[in-house]
Amino acid sequence: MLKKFDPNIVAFLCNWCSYAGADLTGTSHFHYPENLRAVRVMCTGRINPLFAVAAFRQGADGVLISGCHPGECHYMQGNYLARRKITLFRNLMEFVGISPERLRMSWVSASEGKKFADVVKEVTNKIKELGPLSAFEE
Amino acid sequence: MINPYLPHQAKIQSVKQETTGDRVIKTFKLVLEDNSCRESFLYKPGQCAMLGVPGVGESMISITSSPTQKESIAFSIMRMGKVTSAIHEKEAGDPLTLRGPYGNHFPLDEWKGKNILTVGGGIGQAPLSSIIHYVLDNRTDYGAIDIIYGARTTADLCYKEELFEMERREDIRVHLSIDVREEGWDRYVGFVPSNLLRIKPSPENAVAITCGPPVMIKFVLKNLLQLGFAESQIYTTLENRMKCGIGKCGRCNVGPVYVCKDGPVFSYVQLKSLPEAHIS
Amino acid sequence: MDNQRFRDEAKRILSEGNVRCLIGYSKDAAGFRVSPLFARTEGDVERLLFSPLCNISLVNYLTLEKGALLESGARAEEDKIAIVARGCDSRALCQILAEKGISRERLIVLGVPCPGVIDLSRIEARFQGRRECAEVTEEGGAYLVRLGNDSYAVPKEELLAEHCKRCSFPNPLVYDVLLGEPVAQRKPSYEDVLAVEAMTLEEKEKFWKEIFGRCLRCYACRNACPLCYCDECVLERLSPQWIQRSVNGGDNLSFHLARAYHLAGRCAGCGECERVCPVNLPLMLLNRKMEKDMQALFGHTAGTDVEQKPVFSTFDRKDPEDFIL
Amino acid sequence: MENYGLKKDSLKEFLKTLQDVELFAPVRRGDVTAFEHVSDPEGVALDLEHQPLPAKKLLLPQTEILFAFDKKGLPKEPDFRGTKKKRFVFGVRPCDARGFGIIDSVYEKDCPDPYYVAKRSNTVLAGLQCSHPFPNCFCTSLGGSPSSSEGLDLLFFDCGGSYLIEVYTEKGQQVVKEAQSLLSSPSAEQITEKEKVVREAAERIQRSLSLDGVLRNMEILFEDPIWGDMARKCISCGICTYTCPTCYCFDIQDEKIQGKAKRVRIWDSCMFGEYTLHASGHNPRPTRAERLRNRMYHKFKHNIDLHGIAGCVGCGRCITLCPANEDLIENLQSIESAR
Repeated sequence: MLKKFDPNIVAFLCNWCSYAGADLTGTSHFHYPENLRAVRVMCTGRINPLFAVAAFRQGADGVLISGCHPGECHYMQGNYLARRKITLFRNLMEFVGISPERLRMSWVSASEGKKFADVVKEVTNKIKELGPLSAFEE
Repeated sequence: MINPYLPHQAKIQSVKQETTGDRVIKTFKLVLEDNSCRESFLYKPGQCAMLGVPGVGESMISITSSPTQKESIAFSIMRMGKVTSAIHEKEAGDPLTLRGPYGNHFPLDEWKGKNILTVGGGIGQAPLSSIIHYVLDNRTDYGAIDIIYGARTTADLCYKEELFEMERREDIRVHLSIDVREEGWDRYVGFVPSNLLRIKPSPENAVAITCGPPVMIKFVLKNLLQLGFAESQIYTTLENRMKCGIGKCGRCNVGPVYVCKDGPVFSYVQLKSLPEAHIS
Repeated sequence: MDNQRFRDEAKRILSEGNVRCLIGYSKDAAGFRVSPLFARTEGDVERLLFSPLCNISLVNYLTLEKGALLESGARAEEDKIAIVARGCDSRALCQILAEKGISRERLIVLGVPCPGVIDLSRIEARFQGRRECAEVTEEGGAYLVRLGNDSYAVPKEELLAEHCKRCSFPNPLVYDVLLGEPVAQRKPSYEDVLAVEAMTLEEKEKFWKEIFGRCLRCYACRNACPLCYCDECVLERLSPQWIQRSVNGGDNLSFHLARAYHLAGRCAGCGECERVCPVNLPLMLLNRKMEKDMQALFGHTAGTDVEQKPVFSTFDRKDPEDFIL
Repeated sequence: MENYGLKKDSLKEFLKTLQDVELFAPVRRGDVTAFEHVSDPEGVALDLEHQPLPAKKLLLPQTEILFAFDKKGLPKEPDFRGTKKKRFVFGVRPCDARGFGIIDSVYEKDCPDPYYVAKRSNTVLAGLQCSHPFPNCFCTSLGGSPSSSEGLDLLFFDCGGSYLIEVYTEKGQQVVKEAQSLLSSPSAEQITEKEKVVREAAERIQRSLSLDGVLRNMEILFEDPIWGDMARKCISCGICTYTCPTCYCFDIQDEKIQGKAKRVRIWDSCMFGEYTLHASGHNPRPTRAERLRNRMYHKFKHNIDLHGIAGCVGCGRCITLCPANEDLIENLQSIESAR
């Protein structure tokens, strides 16, 4: 029997919104898949796509980057800068044969516990559909 | 065939923080886990060993204990790069890997009957400490012992308690220094090479061994010659980045010699024949 | 290109006193190769030339000559370096200037309108085994190749370097002296990129796996790149170590993603990465893909405006975000 | 020495006949060829000119796992032999085979390297004589030749429609035995033809150098500004060292994927600034000039002093592939004429 595919998903969460949102998801008992490994960052603007590359190389099947809604960045514009970088990097991923669906972004505020659960569900389902990431194998 | 890259398991017996400040030095005493390894790990003062943290990497470190100290093998390590930082995180009881010993050693048998002078600076005292313990444990084989040692500040002095204790001994002379004046310090203030000139150890029937930062070594060598030491009476140790420890990986060469297997101990005469050593 | 006028200009520049050297080209004694020349004296200048064999970008030597030159805000009274720049090199200089990685006051740029240069491997293959000192000029859509007493006319497209066929910036944008008349611009085309884009994900993965699988990680592509001028490269970092040193599919892919991304919105299209690669990886495909998308998504073209902000340190509220949940 | 004739169109069949060996040979990868494990000899591509990497990589792989760590951090005893079968490497350039001899003097002596030694003793090297040496070849200046048998177990000579195979070792004989039915005694014509290709190949070498003056001048040139001038074009990449059949330096790194750690060794290059960089930030060879000087001294002085042979076989790869046109021969000539 084939072993059920249980994806590894790494999430880089903004300290000021999505990380708190994820906390709220837990305390509000919203259920979401357990495939997520969260890494707290001070702002999505701090994220270099190399973070995603390293995560993929280390066995992540998908990466989620979640930050503040447009206009609500604690540092004014970090999320806008992140959006640009990730937009371009997804194109690069697709160009070398990695589905861009493996690198997702979301805007989740500190009060959106429910939304965070929904995002994780959607990302996880999509990665399950895509199957394990093979491009980074030796 | 023996696999020289395969390390032995060692356990940290104790950790002692030697210095504070931004360049922390800790002394790690290690015991090899396996009995037969313990018996076959025979080293002499001056030799080095590869210490490793699995998954992080290895670093070549000089052995600071003397083979006469049977209970453990000691290494004084400055927190510097990736591996030394990982080692600094370790505590007594934690495992480390060890392979070696590597390189040549100080010719202590040849030095029997001679007066011993060590001139050290900072972490450079580590291999000299091995000599000092060896000589003290074979005290009657050697003549007078002079230890000149200095660091930037008292916080940067290694082996403080031990050296302060040695200062009180009759059979050994210890000359400590720091670079800048500090309250409560009644010993010499100034650089190690100047302290050497001030003390004026006699070159007669003596050998001088120096180890420390390159710029200190340069001036110590100059001053030793000025004091009348012959080139054949002066020894030092070199260090370079190393990976294999057995003269294969290539990077630690100084001209035609490999520090890992042909060194780390060199006499002044040998160094002079190596233009890449830049001693003159 | 009038090499005599070129040398006269070079002499004038070097005689100005505070110029440390002029980085240009000279012909190697044998064969088809042209090497960087670091001219100081009138004698050196006599060896200077520009010809279709000048296939090396010299911009990288600004970094190699002395890191200090690239420090922004360096004092103007310090010595200058003069450099020969083709269209793409001038574009690279323009991008570095926009990034404030170089001080304009310390540079003297001899711009050369460039109708394209010869791919060394093509001309060496075409004249296999010939080691005479070659002389090449371009005349009416063909290269005139002189080898000893023989001379040959070879159609330009047969020897032209691949990246030159797609160059839309043949004329220098940043220069102090322009040597020669501007040349006709080629229309930008991305057929090579479109061909890869048309593949399925599986086909792309296979295509790049074979390519990256060949990579030796010699880092020539990085070291030759005029835009790779960081003091410390991310590839050398040990903690955190973003890219492992092992040479295998996964780590090579990581390396090439990092390289391509770091040049996104910065690549000047000089083709050095492809030229130097000992295993002929088509690295410009990645750079050009980034160039094309930068243009389409953010209206950004690298190296065209010294006042331009780096693309990733600016944004537009209306940037696309259809993938964001 | 035994010798045989083999029809050219029987070559693939000959290679297929070798049952008890793992076959390694050059195959096409893009527009270059590379030595790889070959399961189907049809894929063998004997384009030795566009072959950036010599066969060195088969005995000294670019990335080699020294050992893995178990969960407790204990090293697991490695199997450095890799394969139980004998390896048969076909299509080795004679210069590259001589390169192994130079690596041997470091890797087989004075604390032998078990990973290398195991593969070395398990490998049969079959050379292909260079009938048409390449523009930058200068093997004849370093004691070799396009027809050198040094370091090889057998050597194939291209005699037009057939190969003449010379077998030099017991190891080589063992392998050839299996394909006996395809082999014949060489005809008188084949032997004459072989002598002709050997002679002509040597005549086709276009470049040469003399090391006498180089050695003498290296004694006095260490601090000379010549090294700065020489290194000025260099871009500090690893091409000259990676593609060299005699360069053997490596880096050791611990790498961890999903918590599984292993210790690997990877080719390294003395031309990289990081190669000698201490953790303290001190670098004994901080600029290109010191690094190029070290490479030249290592190959053309220290190796001769230590092992009696230059660390170069004259394959010409570093010249052909250098992105900055550093020309080893010209550099050596400038050392020779410096004083």
